Amino acid sequence: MEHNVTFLGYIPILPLIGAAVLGLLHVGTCTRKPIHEKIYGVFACIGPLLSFVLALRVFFTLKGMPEEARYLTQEAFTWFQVGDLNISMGFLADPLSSLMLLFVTLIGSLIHIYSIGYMSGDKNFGKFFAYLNLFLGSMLVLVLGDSPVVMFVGWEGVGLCSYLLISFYCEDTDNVLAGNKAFIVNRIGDLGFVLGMGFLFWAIGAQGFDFMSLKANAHVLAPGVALTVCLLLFVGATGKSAQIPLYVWLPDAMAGPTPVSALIHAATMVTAGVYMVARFSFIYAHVPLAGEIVAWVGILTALLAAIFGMFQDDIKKVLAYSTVSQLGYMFAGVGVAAYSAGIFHVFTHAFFKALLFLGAGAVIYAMHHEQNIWKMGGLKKKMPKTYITMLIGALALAGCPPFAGFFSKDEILFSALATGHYGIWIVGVLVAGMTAYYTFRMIFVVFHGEPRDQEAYDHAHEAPAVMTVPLIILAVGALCAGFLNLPAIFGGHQQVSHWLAPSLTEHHPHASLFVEIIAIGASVLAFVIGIRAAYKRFGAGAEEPQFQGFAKFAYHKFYVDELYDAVFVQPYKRIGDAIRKTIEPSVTDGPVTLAAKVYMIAGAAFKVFQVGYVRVYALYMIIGLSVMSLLLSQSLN
Amino acid sequence: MTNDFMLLMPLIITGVGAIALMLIAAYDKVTIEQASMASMGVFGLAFLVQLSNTIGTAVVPYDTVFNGMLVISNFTKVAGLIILACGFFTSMSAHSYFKQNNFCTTEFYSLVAFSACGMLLLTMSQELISVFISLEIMSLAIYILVGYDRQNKRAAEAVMKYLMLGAFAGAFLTMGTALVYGGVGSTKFALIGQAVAANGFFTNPALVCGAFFILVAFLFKVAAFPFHAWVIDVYDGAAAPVTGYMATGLKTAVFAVFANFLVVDETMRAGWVNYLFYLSILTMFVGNLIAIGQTSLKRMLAASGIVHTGYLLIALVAVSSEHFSGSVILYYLGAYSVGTLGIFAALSYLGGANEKRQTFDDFKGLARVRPYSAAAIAIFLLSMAGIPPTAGFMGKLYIITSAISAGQVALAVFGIISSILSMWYYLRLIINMYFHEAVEGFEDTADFKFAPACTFILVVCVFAISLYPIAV
Amino acid sequence: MFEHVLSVMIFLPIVAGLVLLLTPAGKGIARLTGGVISFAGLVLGIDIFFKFKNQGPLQFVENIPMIPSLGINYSLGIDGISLFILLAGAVLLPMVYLLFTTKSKGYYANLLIVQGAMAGAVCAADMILFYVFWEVMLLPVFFMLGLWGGESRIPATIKITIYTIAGSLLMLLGIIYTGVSYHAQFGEWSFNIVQMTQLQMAGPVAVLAFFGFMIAFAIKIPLFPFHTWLPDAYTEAPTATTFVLSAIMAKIGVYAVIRLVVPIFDGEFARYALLLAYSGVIGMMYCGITAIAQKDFKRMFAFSSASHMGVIALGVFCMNLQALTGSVFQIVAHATSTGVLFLFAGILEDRVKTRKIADLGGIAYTAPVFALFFAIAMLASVGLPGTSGFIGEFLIILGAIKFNVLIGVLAGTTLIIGVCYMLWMFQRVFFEKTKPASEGFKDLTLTEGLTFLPVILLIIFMGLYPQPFLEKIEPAAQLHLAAADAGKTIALADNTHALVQGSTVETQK
Amino acid sequence: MIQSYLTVSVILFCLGIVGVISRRNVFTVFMSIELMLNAANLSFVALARLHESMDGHVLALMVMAVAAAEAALALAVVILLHKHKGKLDTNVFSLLKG
Repeated sequence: MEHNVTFLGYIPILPLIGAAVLGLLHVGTCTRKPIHEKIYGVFACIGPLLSFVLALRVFFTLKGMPEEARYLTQEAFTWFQVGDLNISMGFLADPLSSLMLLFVTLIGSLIHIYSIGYMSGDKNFGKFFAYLNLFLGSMLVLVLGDSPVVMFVGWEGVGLCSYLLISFYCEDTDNVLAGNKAFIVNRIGDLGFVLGMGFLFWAIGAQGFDFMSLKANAHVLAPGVALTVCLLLFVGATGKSAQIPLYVWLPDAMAGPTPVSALIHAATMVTAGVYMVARFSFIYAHVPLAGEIVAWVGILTALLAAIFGMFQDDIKKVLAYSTVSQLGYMFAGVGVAAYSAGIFHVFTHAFFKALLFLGAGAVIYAMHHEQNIWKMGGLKKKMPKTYITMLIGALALAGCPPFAGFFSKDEILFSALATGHYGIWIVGVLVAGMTAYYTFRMIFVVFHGEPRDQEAYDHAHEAPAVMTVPLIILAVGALCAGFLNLPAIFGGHQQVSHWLAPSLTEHHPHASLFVEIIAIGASVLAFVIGIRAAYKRFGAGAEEPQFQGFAKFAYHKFYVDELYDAVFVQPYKRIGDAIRKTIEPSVTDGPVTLAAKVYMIAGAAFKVFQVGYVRVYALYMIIGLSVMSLLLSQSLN
Repeated sequence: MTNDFMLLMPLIITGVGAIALMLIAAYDKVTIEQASMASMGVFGLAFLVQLSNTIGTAVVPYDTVFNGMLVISNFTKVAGLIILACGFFTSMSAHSYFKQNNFCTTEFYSLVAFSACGMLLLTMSQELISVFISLEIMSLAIYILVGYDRQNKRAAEAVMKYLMLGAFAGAFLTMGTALVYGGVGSTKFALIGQAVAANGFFTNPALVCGAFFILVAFLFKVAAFPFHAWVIDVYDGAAAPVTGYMATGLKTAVFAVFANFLVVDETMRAGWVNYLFYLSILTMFVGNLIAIGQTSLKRMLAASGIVHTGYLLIALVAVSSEHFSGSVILYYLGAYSVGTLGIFAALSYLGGANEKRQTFDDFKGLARVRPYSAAAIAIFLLSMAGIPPTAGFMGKLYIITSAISAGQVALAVFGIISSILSMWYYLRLIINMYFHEAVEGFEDTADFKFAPACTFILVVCVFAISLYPIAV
Repeated sequence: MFEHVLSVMIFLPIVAGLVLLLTPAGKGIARLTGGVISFAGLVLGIDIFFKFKNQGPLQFVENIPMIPSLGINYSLGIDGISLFILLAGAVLLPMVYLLFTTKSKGYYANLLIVQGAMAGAVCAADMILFYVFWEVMLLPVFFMLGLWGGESRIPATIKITIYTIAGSLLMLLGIIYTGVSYHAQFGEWSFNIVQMTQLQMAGPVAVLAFFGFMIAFAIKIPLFPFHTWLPDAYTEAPTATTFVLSAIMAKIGVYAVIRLVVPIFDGEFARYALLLAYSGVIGMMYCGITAIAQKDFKRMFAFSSASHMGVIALGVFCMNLQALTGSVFQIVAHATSTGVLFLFAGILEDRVKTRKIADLGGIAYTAPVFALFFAIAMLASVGLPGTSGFIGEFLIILGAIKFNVLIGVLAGTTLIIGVCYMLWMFQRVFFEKTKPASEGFKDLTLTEGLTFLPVILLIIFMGLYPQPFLEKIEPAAQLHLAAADAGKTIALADNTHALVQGSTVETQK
Repeated sequence: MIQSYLTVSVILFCLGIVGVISRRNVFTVFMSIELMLNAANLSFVALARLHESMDGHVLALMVMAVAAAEAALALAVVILLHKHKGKLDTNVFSLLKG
């Protein structure tokens, strides 16, 4: 079987070319007469769609290969090579990346189409699609990269696009600040990634720094180094995938256009961290402690975000925190070494979260850019398609069987229970209930009850087809994706897990039927309790609550942003100011200016000796002479 | 015989020229311009003859007649070349200088030539009394040149200070000579050297004291610390071309004889090395401190002259008696002379009537009005500061190299620190000339030929000398 | 002709500059001459690039005795390290003549002279010759800064000049000391850089000489805490001068460390490498943090440049192949990114007549091309993968981790620090609401755009395909490290020799 | 015997030094310098006796000649100074300083 192919490279390149073309078109025309939006729209969708087709080809090519040797590689050229370090611009498609490829290109394409409707009328229409294409290209590089360094290219590229798209409405300072925050927080994570790569290279990179060589050599890694590498890489993952302590950028990232939130900050980019941990499963699997840490960080993030999510009043913020929370689940999954479960949750989450965001986008679009759920209400009559699709998404998110989210989440919780991580399991179930609660709180407040803002309600209308069609496609995905990995207890074969198996280093836990039933039962119970609580409270319409006590604390997100601002941002700025105002002029430059001043003053003082009286000059001579002759008499003796 | 005659020819030419100039001064018909040309002719001729003599070995001319008083070596020949060039360029810039300062008579050039005779003799002297005589020939002429402008109070004060302190130092030289004569029984360098080699140096107190007094006199003439105080006031009071002449020709001559005296015997030189070590450091730093506080250009240059004396003392510390060639000292003197003469030549025509432009601020914006003059001054200053690719840099390079080769690393370090310190006042003038708006038009400096030509030639010399390789 | 190509590269601009200074040419002719000459330099540079063989030793060697008694020669030669600094100058300087049309004759003449002198410093294979060019390249900067600088230019001029000359005089001391040591050890005079590598330096004076060199280069680079001349000079200098200073001259400081210090003072270098590395890292962080507090965008770029120079210097101090190669690569990358940023800052200053960040805003809306180019250069400067900035930074961090873990971690923070001030500045200048000063900001003209385009493309090309550059750098870097190692090995070998002798004596008994 | 001559000579020399640095009248200062030169002359003559050679005598004559020339110049300067200020106090002449 030929493993070297030449078409892998085209998958990321096509959107990148699209980005370049769109960008140049936009830059060239935006100050003069803008080009028609349709031209942009068509150009923008070509790349992603072609990539999707190629992704399918990759998938089927892999499927045609024997299971143990399912991979495709392409080494385009030697990127850089210094001494032992040999990095080629190479791409690797194995089952793991092919799965990612499929849903990234599919959802990417759908969101491109949706955006044509959503962004219409924006004066930076072209720029938006250029960025979106650039993002997709970078994401595909991330997925396909055959070495950590190439992966890092995509990793940083998606970070850049995230920044550009968050600050897309750049006239508003807050949006740009949100973009800055995202980029900077991501960079903190990237530092971990780079350092992790560094340690990894000096440990085992000399024999080849691509994933396959690393995997082959991973066994010689010393435990300490392996732990360091794992934790550093995980720091990178916390940045990109918004985990404690670096999750703070993601809710702010909702400042970008809603399709961006759907694509980047829900479906694809933020899951890169999970993908990366799964990619490095060959190391993580050897270091249980690292996995433990990952799992706990993940599940605590899930809990924290769920608490925040229960008290948000911005529809996108609710979804943002639910994203953080779901990402936490994924990390809990990969942390307990259930890599395929984690990746499967990535996969299903991409569908239902993109769906929810796009639905929210349609609502926002209909409400003329109103995002506060307490200004909405009763919209289900006005926007039936949106309501139904969003309901499907919400059920999937809340973990209602048999929607996609139920299976993937259950898989994770089951793995946690089966591997003996009871704490994680308990918290996970708790979070599942909270998820159901806040999801349906949102659904009830937005779509049920009476309209709270009659005027806005009167103007609301269903979104155009270009937006609803992607919603429907995604809804189908959210409904059915779970069946792809149907566990044995429901009569399935776990196709996705089997498909992923060659790429991952994992051992499936064997547990009794009893454990499995407990896991499923607990999940379902949590879902029922959560949705019931939400219905009781909001089902018949409710007014905007005034928060007190813990609720107020949670409403303000435990003041974490303020804390970070006070502990990191302000001191940083103050140090900078202090250096500019005080340290630079007096401490570092001080000795220099002081020396110059002393020299000048000494020079001025020395003029005193040039008194101008000839007698004094003669006296100097005699004094000098006397001192010298004294010394002379000493040397004579 | 003819060879001896040819070797002494430059001395004879300048001497005869001096006398002839003195004589023709009696005739009213000879203008000062013509006298200046004549003086230039004399120096030029002497210079050419000296140049043609330059290659060869050490010779004792008219041994039987002069009894070995004079020795002509490559060292003295090159020193003579520098001195004659200084005389030539001084005459040349004086030509322009005296177009705006009306106190010149024909005797001025005669005195320049006379002092040159003294300097030439001084370089060749290998005997203490002839050192004394030639020093006085040189000094007396220079005293008069300093006070040439009898209407000028400053000049009068300058000559008073110079004469008084110069004679005071001269008295030390005489006393030193007497003591050395008492200790050795002869005043010839060669015999002194033999006596030291035979009996040692520090065993003979009279010799030590005498040598010490002679050293003091030399240090006074080159304005080393603590005998430096006069030099600022005297340079300030004298006319610009005279100051240039004093700063260069005189220093060359004295350093030549200083080196000749010092290398008569290694033990004697070694005895003074400690002194010279500290003196050179003190001289450099005191010179810098004085220079930094000055507002007048001439006073700054005088102070910088002290600093350069310090560098030359480094070279003296580092010379070796066995293979003494003095090339480093002469190279540095040549480089320094070119720069200093150049600046004073420029000052001769830029200073205006009665040298009205004296301070740094008076030259503000010169580059806007007279770009070439300003460029020339900048080049001279950079050369004195030791910035490549000028002669001053190569001079400094040779001095530091010889100092480190001789194991005097500390001295080299101090020399470098001193040149860092000296950057500031050199740059200050350049900054004033270039980076400030012109305060005046410098119209009165436009129509001169000789001094600007002199400046131009010296600019060429700055670069030409830097390309000339010497052996260390 | 071609065997003297380096001399041509050095003296063609210098002679042209001097001729311009001496003749009463108008500024139009001066600019034309400058453009033509620097373009000729570019053509020669490209020619050299393609004729250059991927080997370690010096190539294109010229050797003419200057002062035989001291072994000082006019000797030139380039290897993979100097090649790229030479090329950076050759490629970047022609831009200046295309962009800035309003300066006077003297300015262009000075630019030409500085170009030649920088080429000379890079090509010189004799330490004295190097020193000569090193000093000469300061003079045009002195005049350009003092004559055409901003309001408080004179203090800045004095500071940079005195500071730099102070450093270089100390280096002169070091140079002479090494020359004298060579004479003492081998009985003949030489200042040749290649021959110097055989030298065994030890003792306190060698340490002093080492610091003489290091202080000179630390001032030029500049390394913390010798950087204090930089903000004033970079801010006050006219754009092209700042460009020359940051893009090329600072790099010559790093180059000089690689060329003179690493092979000659191997022992001292190894001993003090950690100290120096901390200086580089702390400087990077210090300047990066200071940059965010600046109100003046040129000053901010100045600190940013200093911050990056800290990382570049660190790459040299780490003494391993990856870091050293990365450092040299980063020299070129930084020249293209930060140099271009300074040019942009100059254009910005020209158009809005202010340097205050607070006065600006919303430039991106009316000047998309400018914003795009600026953003690319900025991203390169923060080391985004896919641009030239990443490769070098990555290699340096990699090497730093090997050298010392703490240094590596601290060096990594450049990823964060750089992005903080750059985004902060970008936000306030290019985004947000348009302010009065930046209203109707004109986009790049066609000439300007076409001038920048090749460099912008180069930034991306170097990020995507750096291998042609790296494979030229690597052999030279290897050779330098080998020379540095050889010193240590010989010292070790002496010890082992003694040990072996001792043991044989014992066995004989 | 020679010691006595030399002692006188040294005393004279020191008196000259003291005169130069303590007296303010230009005339007196020049006279003090003459005293120093004469002290040297005395030593020359005495030492010539010691070494039994004529060198010292010749040297003394030379010094006298030079001293005379110097004195002549000094007188001219004194007149010049007097013309400018009407005084011969050295402290009056301090235009050049600093």
